[in-house]
Amino acid sequence: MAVPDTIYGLFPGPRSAERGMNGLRDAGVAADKIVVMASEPFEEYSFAQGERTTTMGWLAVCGGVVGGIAGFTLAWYTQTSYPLVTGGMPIVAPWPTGIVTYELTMMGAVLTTVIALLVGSRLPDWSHKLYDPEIAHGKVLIGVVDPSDEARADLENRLRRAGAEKVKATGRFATL
Amino acid sequence: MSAKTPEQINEDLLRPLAGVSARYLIVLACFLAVVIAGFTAFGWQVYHGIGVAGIRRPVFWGFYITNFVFWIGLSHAGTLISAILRLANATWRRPVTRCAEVITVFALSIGAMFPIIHLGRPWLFFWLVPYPSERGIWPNIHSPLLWDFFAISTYLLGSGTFLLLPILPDLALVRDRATGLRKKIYTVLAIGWRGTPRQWHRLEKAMQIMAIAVIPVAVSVHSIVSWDFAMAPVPMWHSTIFAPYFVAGAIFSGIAALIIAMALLRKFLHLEEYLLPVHFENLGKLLLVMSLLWVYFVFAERLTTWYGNEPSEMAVFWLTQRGSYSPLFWTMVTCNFLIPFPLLAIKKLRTITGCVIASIGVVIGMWLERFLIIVPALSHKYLPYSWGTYRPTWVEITITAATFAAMAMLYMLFSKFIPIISVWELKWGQHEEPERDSVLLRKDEEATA
Amino acid sequence: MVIDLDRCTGCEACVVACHAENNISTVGEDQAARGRAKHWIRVERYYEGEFPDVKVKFMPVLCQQCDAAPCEPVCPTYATHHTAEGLNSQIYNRCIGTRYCANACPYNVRFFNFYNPVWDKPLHLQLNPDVSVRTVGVMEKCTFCVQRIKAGEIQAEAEKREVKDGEIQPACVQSCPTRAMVFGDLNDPQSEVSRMARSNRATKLLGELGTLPKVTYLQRDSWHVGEDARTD
Amino acid sequence: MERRDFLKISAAGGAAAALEGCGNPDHQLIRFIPEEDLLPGIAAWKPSICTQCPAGCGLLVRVMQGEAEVVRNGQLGIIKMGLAKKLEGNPNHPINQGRLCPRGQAGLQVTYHPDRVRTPLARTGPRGSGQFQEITWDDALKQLVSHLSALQASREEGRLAFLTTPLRGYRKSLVSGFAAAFKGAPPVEFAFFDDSVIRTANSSSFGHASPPTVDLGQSNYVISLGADFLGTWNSPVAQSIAYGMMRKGRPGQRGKFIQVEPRISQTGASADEWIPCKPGTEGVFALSLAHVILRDKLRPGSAAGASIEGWSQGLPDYAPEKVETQTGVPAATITRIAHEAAANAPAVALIGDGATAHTNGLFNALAVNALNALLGSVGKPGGISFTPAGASQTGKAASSDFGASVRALAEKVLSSPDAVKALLLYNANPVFATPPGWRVREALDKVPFIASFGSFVDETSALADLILPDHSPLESWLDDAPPSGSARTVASLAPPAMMPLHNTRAMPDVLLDVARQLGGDLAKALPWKTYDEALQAAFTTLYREQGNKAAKDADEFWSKAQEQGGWWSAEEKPAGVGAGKASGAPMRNTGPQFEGAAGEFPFHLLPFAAQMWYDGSLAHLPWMQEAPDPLSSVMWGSWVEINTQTAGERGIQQGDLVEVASQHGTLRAPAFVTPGIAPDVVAMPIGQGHANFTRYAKDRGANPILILAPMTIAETGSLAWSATRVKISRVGKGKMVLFGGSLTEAPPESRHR
Repeated sequence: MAVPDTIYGLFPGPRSAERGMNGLRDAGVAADKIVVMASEPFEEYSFAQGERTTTMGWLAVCGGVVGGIAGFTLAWYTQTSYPLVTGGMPIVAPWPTGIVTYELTMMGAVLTTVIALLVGSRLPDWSHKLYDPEIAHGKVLIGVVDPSDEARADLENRLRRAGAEKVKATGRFATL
Repeated sequence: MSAKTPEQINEDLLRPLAGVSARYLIVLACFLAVVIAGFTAFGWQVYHGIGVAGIRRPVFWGFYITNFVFWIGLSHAGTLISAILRLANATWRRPVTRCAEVITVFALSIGAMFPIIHLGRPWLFFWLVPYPSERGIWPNIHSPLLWDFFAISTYLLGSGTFLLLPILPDLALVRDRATGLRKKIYTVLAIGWRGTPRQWHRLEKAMQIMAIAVIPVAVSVHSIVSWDFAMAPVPMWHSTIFAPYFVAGAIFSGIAALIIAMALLRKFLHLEEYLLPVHFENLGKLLLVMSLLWVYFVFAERLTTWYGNEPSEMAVFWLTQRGSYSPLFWTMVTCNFLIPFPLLAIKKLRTITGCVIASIGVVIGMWLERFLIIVPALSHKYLPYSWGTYRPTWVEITITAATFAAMAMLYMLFSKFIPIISVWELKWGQHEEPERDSVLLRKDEEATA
Repeated sequence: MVIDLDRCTGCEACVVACHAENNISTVGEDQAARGRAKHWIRVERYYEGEFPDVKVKFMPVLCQQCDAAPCEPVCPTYATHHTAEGLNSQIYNRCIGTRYCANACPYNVRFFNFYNPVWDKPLHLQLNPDVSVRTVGVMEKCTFCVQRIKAGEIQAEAEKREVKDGEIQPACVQSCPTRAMVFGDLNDPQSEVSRMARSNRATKLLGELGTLPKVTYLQRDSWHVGEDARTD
Repeated sequence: MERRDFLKISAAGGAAAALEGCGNPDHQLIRFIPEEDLLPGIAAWKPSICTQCPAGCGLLVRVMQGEAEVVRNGQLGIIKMGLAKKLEGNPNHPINQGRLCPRGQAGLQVTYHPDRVRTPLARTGPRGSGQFQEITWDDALKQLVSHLSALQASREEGRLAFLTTPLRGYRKSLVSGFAAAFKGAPPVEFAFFDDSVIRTANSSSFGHASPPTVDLGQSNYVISLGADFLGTWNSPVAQSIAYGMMRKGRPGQRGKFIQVEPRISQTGASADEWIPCKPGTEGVFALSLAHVILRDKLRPGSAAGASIEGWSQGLPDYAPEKVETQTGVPAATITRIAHEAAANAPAVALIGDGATAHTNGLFNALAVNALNALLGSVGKPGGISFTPAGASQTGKAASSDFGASVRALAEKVLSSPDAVKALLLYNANPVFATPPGWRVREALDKVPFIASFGSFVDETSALADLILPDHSPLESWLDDAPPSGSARTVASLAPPAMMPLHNTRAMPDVLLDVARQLGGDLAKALPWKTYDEALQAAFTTLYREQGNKAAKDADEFWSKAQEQGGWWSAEEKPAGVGAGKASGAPMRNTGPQFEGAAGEFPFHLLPFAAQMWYDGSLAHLPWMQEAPDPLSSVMWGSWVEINTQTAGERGIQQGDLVEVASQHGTLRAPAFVTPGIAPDVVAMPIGQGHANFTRYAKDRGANPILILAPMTIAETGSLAWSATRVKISRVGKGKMVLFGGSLTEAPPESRHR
């Protein structure tokens, strides 16, 4: 997918970024049109408040349950499919089965978490996307996706005023 | 610490990735040589038969299983510690966590090799894996070795991802600063991380869940390792105290290993401004606690044995206390308690050097502890007529040495390709606070909206 | 099996008989010095007291074929397990040599092949075709001469009859000059083993471990003049 | 079901491994046509006779089809043949009744021994260099015959000597017949364990010049003086069976067993009481018991004691109090035992091994005989009796006194160099088993021609100029007439259990062949073509004499004997005990004398027969080397037993290398520190220290015989091998391979402290 038409500013730090964000909001830009990128979470800043997920925890639990069931089934099946008595113990002995079940429960939880993370954050994705290497140097990127041409000048001003070091444009704007 | 700009942090922490010095290569080569020697020794053993090792009747387990327990124990350094610190939200953890987790992953991989190395027919190791085989028979779930298999693979997966996930943003960082081939490589590795709030939140959340999950796993792993012994009716093995005893010992040796690793990194990667005395100070305190805990366990174990006065157990007891193994036993006590305790208890002595000395002692001491748990008990089982002793051969010694070399080597390589300190977490700990009013402003708006 | 320690003279006929029957390889001086000698049955010797009041005790120890055998559950590959007949079997092909069973065995009656066995030609011609030889990395132990048990059962089956008491004898029992060892079916209350196992001298080796051994030891008796019939 | 499949699989794997174990290009060898038809996998049980020790137990050999590399008329190839797989006791045989000792079991390895002499050899290098070259049987026999005919030509038949291991039965008749018909010197029999003392004593006390058969099974009180009757002495398997009876064979009755010896033997280990008496005072101890019995009128007096000085006066000199210091046994103990023995008839005393190997050995033996007579156990159930023999069983007759005659032979050769011009050697190994003082080695060096029939190159046959390898016992026609161990008349017989593996020939057949070639009286005296013909002839005689009940005719008797492993009388009828030919003046205790001053050499050296190696003739069998010694648990080596306290005083630890020095030499061996030996005694097993006896025995351990003093027992001239005094000193750390760990069941480590 091609890089979207975007106007964005690169802010030196979170505070200026916060101001830039407020500027955009005041300009009435819808939240879903604003893009933010940073090399650290900045969780206590409002501009870094993307939509939060609450599902991951539950997913992990479910994964755990699935893993546990798988573990028990494995233990039960392997022991009964070729039953041999050892040490006078029952073919399916509760304690060892419990241990295996437990371990696979944990494995299930871990796996689902990882998957949930990747899926949830759309990774891996090597396609060409809006990005700016400046972020690596600690800059915070705040921009507007696909604004109307007339709003462009106003947005650029707001970003600059908020303290954006650079204001860049991509997509069709970049050509102008 | 003095606040640093993101630029400075990048500079300092990514410097090690820039290039290699001659000294680095030489040291690496030395370690590599030892590792190769280890593989040769193993090859020799496979070719001639396990007989080239020192194991014998009745001491059927020796150095290999000692190393197994030791390395698995060491692996409790990272993940467990960093997970706990994460949950406790101890801010000083930030520079520490990654070097800790790296120890875990490598130590675990090394430790997990020993059950295979020590087999009489190692080429059949896969018979330990539960897979539908043409033999129609599955592994025996009753066997603690199977529990090991499950526990270790779970722990490896858990700690592996626990290490890798927080690396993503740093990989992206390296990607953006790199050029040419390295850029290509890191682009692939970073799997397209951009640092949108969405990604950040999920990463944070994932790390929380992992931290919760990985702690009980870590505990279970070393409990199960201890049950390899406690399940067998061998004097001084067949004990209920073993699981907590082993877990405590594991964390104990883990912290020690971490301190040593940090000290080395600090020195060689010039991270003096990141790995600060306070980190060693705090870990030192932890180590002190574990040392006391260890003494407590040893005392509890010994007291019950002595008081119980069960002949076969007393035989092992005296063998370690006064008999042929007593030198090792008392060295162990010295290394695990008599040396660390003053060094860590007295504030003046709890310097970086102090902590490192104590840690070295602990690592040696804990290796001896594993050895003393395994060998004397086996050499003096119930029927005195079949008592025997154990001497390792060059094969076992070489392989043991090789594992330490391998650890060092892997660590060196890792620190060359991936920032050994989590850059983004460090930055996060340092960036400027938001202006109060702006925050309030936003709050009002949210209220009205 | 019942072993009467009052009859045993420690002559070790059983030890050599076992070597001959079960293709147990000799390992040579150097390996023996390193504790790799294999004797599925051994005669333990214990001195008691100091000179001149010295007594010596002999005790043949072989696999006790425990009903609750600690060696069995610890084996990850089922190389050792309990057969329907109640024997503690060792399946050599399944063994990958963790040696866990040998550690778990309180009687130290499990022996490990640290190298491939060697028979200087033509000593290999003495090998018993009914018993497999074991390769390097494999655990081995007393089987109660399962090949002889099977042979006896097949014989009885062919003759359409029950196995007679005392008809089947492991090599050690067969050789024992003093008849200190008796082998038979413990499930049959009339068999000689059952009778002897009820003796008031009967003990189990390390019975306190709860391994439920199938070998019963009749303790050494003391001299009693004109004492009347006691159940031996 | 499954289990059987698994066994099959493993068997397959096993076979593969076995082949790989001795990787060999079998496929390059030609295949011979099988000489016998056997069903694969089906075992045949063939009777045979154990030749590992003089007991003469009957065997059943488990023969199964296998593939072996063999030589058939000079050509090496593979053949499907019956192979002996296991030796078990012959259930019908009166001696061992289906049981077998460890040495007997290992007999199998004699046949398959890798270092067996596989084809005739002629010496190439200098004597004793062990350099031989392979030759054909024709050349070998040519050489032998030419030497013998040369003797005949020069009328020097008397200068042919035959040195052999003790022989019995018709094999003995054949050998002595050969020597006689050749007009050579009578065969000289040699073995280290020499029962001439006992035979002499028994002949003078009871008129039977043979070892006793002890009816332990019905005895209630057994006093053994030094006799290792459960291990190696006399007929151990028969005695062990009886011992089992004595202990637990009779409901409600358990005999008491007392062992009197300075070092706990394997037999002593099973005793209810071990009484360490001073070496050589066993006779005094026995007479002291007799004194108490006579004094306290516990039993009616007996005439058998007449041969002992002071018997009629009630042996005043042997009052327990008087002999207390001499024997080192408390008077109270002696008195108690005397009373117990008298009260618990039938009671029996036996003596052997070290006790009869003192300078006063004969006195000790006679004393015990007298005690037995006094206990009323002679010829009675629960006592001693003698195995009956058929008149035709010449082999049963008292043999020459081994030790004496080999010494005499040596002296003869050394005094007049060409006293012996040709020596035929058969399995005797005097170079290993005589004290250097007898100079047997030098004597043999002087003999111009030595031919050995032995299957192995040992210290003595290494000196041979010509080796004519015998079949292994399992490949041979065997016969035997055991002198003790049963109350029946026994004539064991066994055809070969398997075909010969190597290019060997049976010694008796070779003798017959030689006789034929030499012709003359010799050929007349030995008319048979092969040994089995000779045996059949002998059994025909035996049939006429004994077997008429056993079979309808001689042929059936002969074939039945082959099937069941011999002939033995149906009823148990011990030979009657005669008055005995007590000769001349009553016996007085003249000993024991020891060589070496007590000051300089503070310890008695007590060699003993090792359970596994017997007199050293079995040290070449790997099973015997690796089987742990019952007491020390030593494998693959020898050791010196030293009392715990003594060792402590000298700072000798378990396994330390100690030097044992007598006036005649020194040896080094690791110390086995044990409470089971008197502080002034050190003991060593005989059997190791071979200079030249196959890969398994060569240069292993030390040979105590080499430091023995050449002391003899006056009356029999045999070696007094317990009469040497030695000194010991710690040299350093030694290597002792022990199978056993702790010596005691509750070592101090396992107790509260």
